[in-house]
Amino acid sequence: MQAGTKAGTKASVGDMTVEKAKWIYKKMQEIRQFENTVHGIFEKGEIPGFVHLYAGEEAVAVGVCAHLTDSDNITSTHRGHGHCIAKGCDIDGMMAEIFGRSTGLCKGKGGSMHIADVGKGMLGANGIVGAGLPLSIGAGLTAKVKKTDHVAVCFFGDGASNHGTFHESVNMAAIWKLPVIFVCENNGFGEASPFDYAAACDRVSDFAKAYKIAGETVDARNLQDVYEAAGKAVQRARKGEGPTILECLTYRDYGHFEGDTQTYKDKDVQEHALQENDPILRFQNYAKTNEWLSEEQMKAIDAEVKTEIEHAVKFAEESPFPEPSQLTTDVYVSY
Amino acid sequence: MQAGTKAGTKASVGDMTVEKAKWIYKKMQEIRQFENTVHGIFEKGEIPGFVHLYAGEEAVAVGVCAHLTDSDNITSTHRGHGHCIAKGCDIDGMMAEIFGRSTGLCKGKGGSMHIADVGKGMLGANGIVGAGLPLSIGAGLTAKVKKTDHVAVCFFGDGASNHGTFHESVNMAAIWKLPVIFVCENNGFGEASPFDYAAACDRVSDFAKAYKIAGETVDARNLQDVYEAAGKAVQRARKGEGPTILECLTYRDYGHFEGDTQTYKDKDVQEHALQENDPILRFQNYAKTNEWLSEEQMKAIDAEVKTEIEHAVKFAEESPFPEPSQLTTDVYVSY
Amino acid sequence: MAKQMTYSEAINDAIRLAMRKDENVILIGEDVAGGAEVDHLQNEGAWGGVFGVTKGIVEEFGRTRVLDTPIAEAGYMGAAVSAAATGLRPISELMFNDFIGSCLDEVMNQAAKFHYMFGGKAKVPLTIRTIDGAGFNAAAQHSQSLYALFTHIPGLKVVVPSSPYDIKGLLLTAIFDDDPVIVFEDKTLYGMKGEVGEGFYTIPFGKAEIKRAGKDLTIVGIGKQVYTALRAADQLAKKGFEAEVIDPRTLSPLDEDTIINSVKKTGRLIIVDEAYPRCSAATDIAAIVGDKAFDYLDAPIKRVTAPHSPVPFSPPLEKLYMPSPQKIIDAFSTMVGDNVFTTV
Amino acid sequence: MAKQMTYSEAINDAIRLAMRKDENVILIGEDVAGGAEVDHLQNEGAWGGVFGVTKGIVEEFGRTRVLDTPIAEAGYMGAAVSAAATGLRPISELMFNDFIGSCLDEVMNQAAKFHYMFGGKAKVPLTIRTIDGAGFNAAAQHSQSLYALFTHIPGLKVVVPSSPYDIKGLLLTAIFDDDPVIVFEDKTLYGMKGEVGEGFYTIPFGKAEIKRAGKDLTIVGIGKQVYTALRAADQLAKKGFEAEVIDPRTLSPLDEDTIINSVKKTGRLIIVDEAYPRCSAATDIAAIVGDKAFDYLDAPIKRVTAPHSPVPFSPPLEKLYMPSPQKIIDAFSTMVGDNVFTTV
Ligand SMILES: Cc1ncc(C[n+]2csc(CCOP(=O)(O)OP(=O)(O)O)c2C)c(N)n1
Ligand SMILES: Cc1ncc(C[n+]2csc(CCOP(=O)(O)OP(=O)(O)O)c2C)c(N)n1
Ligand SMILES: [Mg+2]
Ligand SMILES: [Mg+2]
Repeated sequence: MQAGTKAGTKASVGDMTVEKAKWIYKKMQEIRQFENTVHGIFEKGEIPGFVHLYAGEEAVAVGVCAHLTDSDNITSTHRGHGHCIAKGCDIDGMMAEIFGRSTGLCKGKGGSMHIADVGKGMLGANGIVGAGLPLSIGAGLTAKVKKTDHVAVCFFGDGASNHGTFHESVNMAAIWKLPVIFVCENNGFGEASPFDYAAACDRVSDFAKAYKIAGETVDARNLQDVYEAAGKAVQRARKGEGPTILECLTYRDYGHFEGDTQTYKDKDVQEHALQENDPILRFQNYAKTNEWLSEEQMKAIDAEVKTEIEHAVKFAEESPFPEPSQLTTDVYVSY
Repeated sequence: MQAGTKAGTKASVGDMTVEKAKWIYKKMQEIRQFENTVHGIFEKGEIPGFVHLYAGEEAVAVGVCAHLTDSDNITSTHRGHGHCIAKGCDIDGMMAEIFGRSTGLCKGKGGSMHIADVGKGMLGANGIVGAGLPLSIGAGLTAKVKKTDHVAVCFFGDGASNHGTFHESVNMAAIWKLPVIFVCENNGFGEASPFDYAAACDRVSDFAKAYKIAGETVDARNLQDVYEAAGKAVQRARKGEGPTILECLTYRDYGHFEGDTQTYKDKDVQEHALQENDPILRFQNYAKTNEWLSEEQMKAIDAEVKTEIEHAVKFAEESPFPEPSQLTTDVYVSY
Repeated sequence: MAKQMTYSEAINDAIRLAMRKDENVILIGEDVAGGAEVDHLQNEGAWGGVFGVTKGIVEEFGRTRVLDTPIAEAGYMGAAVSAAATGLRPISELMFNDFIGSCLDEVMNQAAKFHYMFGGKAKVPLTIRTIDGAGFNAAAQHSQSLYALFTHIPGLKVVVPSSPYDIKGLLLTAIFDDDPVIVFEDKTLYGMKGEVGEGFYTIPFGKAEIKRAGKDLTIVGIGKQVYTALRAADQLAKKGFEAEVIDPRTLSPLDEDTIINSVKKTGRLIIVDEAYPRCSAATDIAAIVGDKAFDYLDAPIKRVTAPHSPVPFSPPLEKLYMPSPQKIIDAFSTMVGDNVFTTV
Repeated sequence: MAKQMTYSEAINDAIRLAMRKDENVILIGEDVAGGAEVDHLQNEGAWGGVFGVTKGIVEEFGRTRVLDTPIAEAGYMGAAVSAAATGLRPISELMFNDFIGSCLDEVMNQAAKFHYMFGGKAKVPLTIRTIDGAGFNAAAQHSQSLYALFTHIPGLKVVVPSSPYDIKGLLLTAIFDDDPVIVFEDKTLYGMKGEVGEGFYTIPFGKAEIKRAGKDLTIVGIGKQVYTALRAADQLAKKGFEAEVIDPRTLSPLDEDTIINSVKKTGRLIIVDEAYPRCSAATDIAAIVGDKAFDYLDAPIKRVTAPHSPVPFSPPLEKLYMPSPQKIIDAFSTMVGDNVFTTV
């Protein structure tokens, strides 16, 4: 760790440069504000369809994607906004997509559950639990066949870890030594079912041993822990040393989907999660205590993000809905 | 172990009574002779369809089913003849089924890959790899809901252990503490693909730890080892102590299916498997050395079985094919 | 005695009645109760499914008979199949019919085929409840209406109830039927109110209902599309054309007779089906009627369906995607000669 | 230049040509090579699939491009989907089409929908090769012909080649097509010999082939059933009726024009399809033609299909299960009046 002379001037903490730390902080803020904003608009009834928010889990997507480039691919879930933002998707395009507008990243055809940006290596949010797991294998396979050093990251939930595709995918990645990182976002619940009930294992990473691959569980309320573990996993993958199961213990601040009454949640745990366990708050405190990012720097970022998100909402609201002619285009490349 | 005065008079060896030993020996012989006979007839072109033979793996089905009653259920695989015989299915009915005759256990509608006898707790051979795993959960669930002490045994291959249903099923059995024994018949190959290639794990039973259930691997060339381990697993299941993964290391004497050239097999291993590692030979030697079943007793059983199998072939050959009217019966109970 | 109930309440009622009547009936699926092993919950206030349809059932029957499963459709559906074959009568919920991709084998190769493959010796009295339908902006993976896939498969029975009254009676028939049955609950109907008989009653499979009598045109509406058909019929009536509207209620078995008899009278048939158009229930009915009522047809049989496209998310696109009274009227116009209907 | 080849050899040839032409083409599936990591095998003498169709391909292209997978259909099919989306052109073998139960999601909700859901921004140039067809006594779980399920699903292309010449050209089209395509290889055709063009050629999708010209009846035969249709046509010719026999070659897209133009000429249509009868390709074609060629039809469109039943194992039952020339002739008899054909 390098010493700095005053707050916000350290060149790096651990492996993390100040540049990276700023990027990370901004991405986390983008996700948080994006989700809070969508939450508010959804409540007013202005957003159609099913919406699953990522607030509270920011450190996972951001801590992992901090190690990736546009050439690396990620697969995502129904709770995909955070992954999109962390992977660099355009926020205006995302918001417009959620609003169902023609300027959306998918021209309004996909919606919240299907935001994708293949050019950015974001292979799509996915409405099917467990579907992203095999998809990550394909991206890893392409890297292997084409002999690039690109990696594939599979974000999936604790609930998804009980799906058969988890086993099939991890096994294939292991026998083929694919550059895939299986990032389990263990937020304790699949819908209204607790992980402790639905999964026999103590930790999803416990399976790593049987597959003879690397596995680790981190407290994903600490961005740094995710960042560090993901860094090692990505490095292993790039060097051809095979896959990793990286389990991130996290918490979803909102309900399973917008409209969920969340009766199954423990009030105390929720309170702690929203207060001292909040990953953004913790990162702020850490950055301050370590004289790494200053309060002012972070406030400036907050404000910048606020403007961005407001812009996105305005962009979405002012964008037109798709033309009727769009109904049956894009079914096939050619037919 | 009780001492006996002359060969074939010991009351028991270990937990196994002489009665049981005779039953076991006979069942193993029935399977072996049944399969050898089917092999011969298939070569002559008299049996239609796909046929997968169980010869060499007898100790698994028999060692496990020795602990079961008709009220216990088993699920099976494409390689199901051995499970059927061990579970007490009628041999005439089986052979007739394989011949496609109306007197077959399924009236000729199922064939080798679909022999079933629900009354005997045999829930069907199954042409779909991995399908038996969830089916075993249902049988276990019925036992739990109805509060009986019946158990369900799932026979599945090493190849099937890579299918998603393995994970989904073991997990469910574990969280619900179901009376299910997952018997993996690890014969080293799924079709022409070696287990060592297709599965990342060293042993299928290695997964037990992550699921926090009992798991064990036995050398299934020794009937006694299977018998003992299965006995404990069945007992645990009956007492409500949950599932077990019991991996049985075995060998298939014939090809994957009849017609397979088996170029992928190691000649040395094959030779050992057919000679000193043969489970029937080993059982014979053990029974003799321990003065438990005499050579004559076993020869008498061999002869008895020979007659049975000959009878079955005759029965099958002389049985009529199904009537045309049978084509569309049994699609529904009522429609 | 009848009572006003929503479609959702009618389902809840049917399940409770069945579970009271026969202790072998169990309910299994993802969050059909919700909150398993959550200390403070004690079953009260548990979800009861993603739309709350099975709310309260776990309180009455407990968690041995109301089983929350892991997200493992192949696993629990396969379990339901053999639970049925070994003595229970499971009601297995496939949350959205779109998720059949995770458990088609258990439905198509196991449940549907056991009885036949095993020479009639096994029975699979399994009821699968599942949610279908577009109109909720749930996008391409949560809006499909996949009943055609199941109607294709021999061994399955396929039920598409359109009203609170029907869903209760048909669901009870399904639960006590000895064959595997899949019941499609259109998500946009859950809130619909209607008269529902009190207590236990069943509606036989393979009996269509004539929702409206008419002599000029027969319209078959599948699932909620029967209402689109009825709205079109109202508009047609204003122009002096009387449409007979038929709700088939079950697609397998299909009540061919009621449809054919109607067509013999009207000479014209439109099938309204929001599912994909190819190899669909619409083409199925068209082919059957086109064959068996050929001599009675005055015009080609028309199908008003979704386009050959996934379901779009964006609300205006989804609206365009769906059948509408206007599309039915347009189809009728081409059947009777374009001029008749230019103004509607 | 043409050459005699079996259907199986034509497939092998097509795959090799594609893999030589474009290094992004890979072959993936269970035992498509066989014997992975078996020391003594060195790729020679490896299986090349359960019927040996892809034999020798691993020797030419090595195990990086010819990938044996674990028995994990969802896993490797999903992998193939995203490998396609990220720059490869995978040929993924689903050993038997019956196994779609283990990976329908990857095909229906992922491969078929990516392009649409993502607003045209993703492409999935994936070819799925799979085996269908009854006639081999392979029983209920290995004999289905499930192309209707895929034809139902928008976003997929569905190919049903009936000859060595066609399978080679259609498979090459599939491999270099930018959409997901599923190609059905009838297991009973693998040994069939026929003329096959040498070198690289493609056959466009959506172009049916008229196998035999005629003016009295149109028979559409799907997959190998085109031969049943041709045999029936021969027998009909003896009675003075000239049947036009059409092989659609692809079901999605479907060459409606060729079929409709034929029916406009003949006034009669029989569709021969060994698949299940409900919501099938047969009903699909019947509905489309019944609509668009209504005024030209002299008789109802008949479908000669399997009964609504799983495929039976027992050889005589399976024979009865299948379409036959006699069943086609019987259907024709009812179309033209019973007396015409009592003696055939
Ligand atoms: C195959 C499938 N089954 C069920 C669902 C319904 N569903 C959507 S999200 C969800 C819970 C997922 O839990 P988890 O994987 O832990 O992700 P989280 O929502 O907690 O982020 C379920 C069951 C689905 N979309 N797909
Ligand atoms: C879902 C599915 N995938 C593939 C197959 C084809 N297949 C039949 S048996 C077999 C190998 C099974 O290997 P294993 O489970 O080890 O059983 P074994 O044959 O060795 O007894 C395969 C791949 C199938 N029947 N079902
Ligand atoms: Mg979760
Ligand atoms: Mg094996």
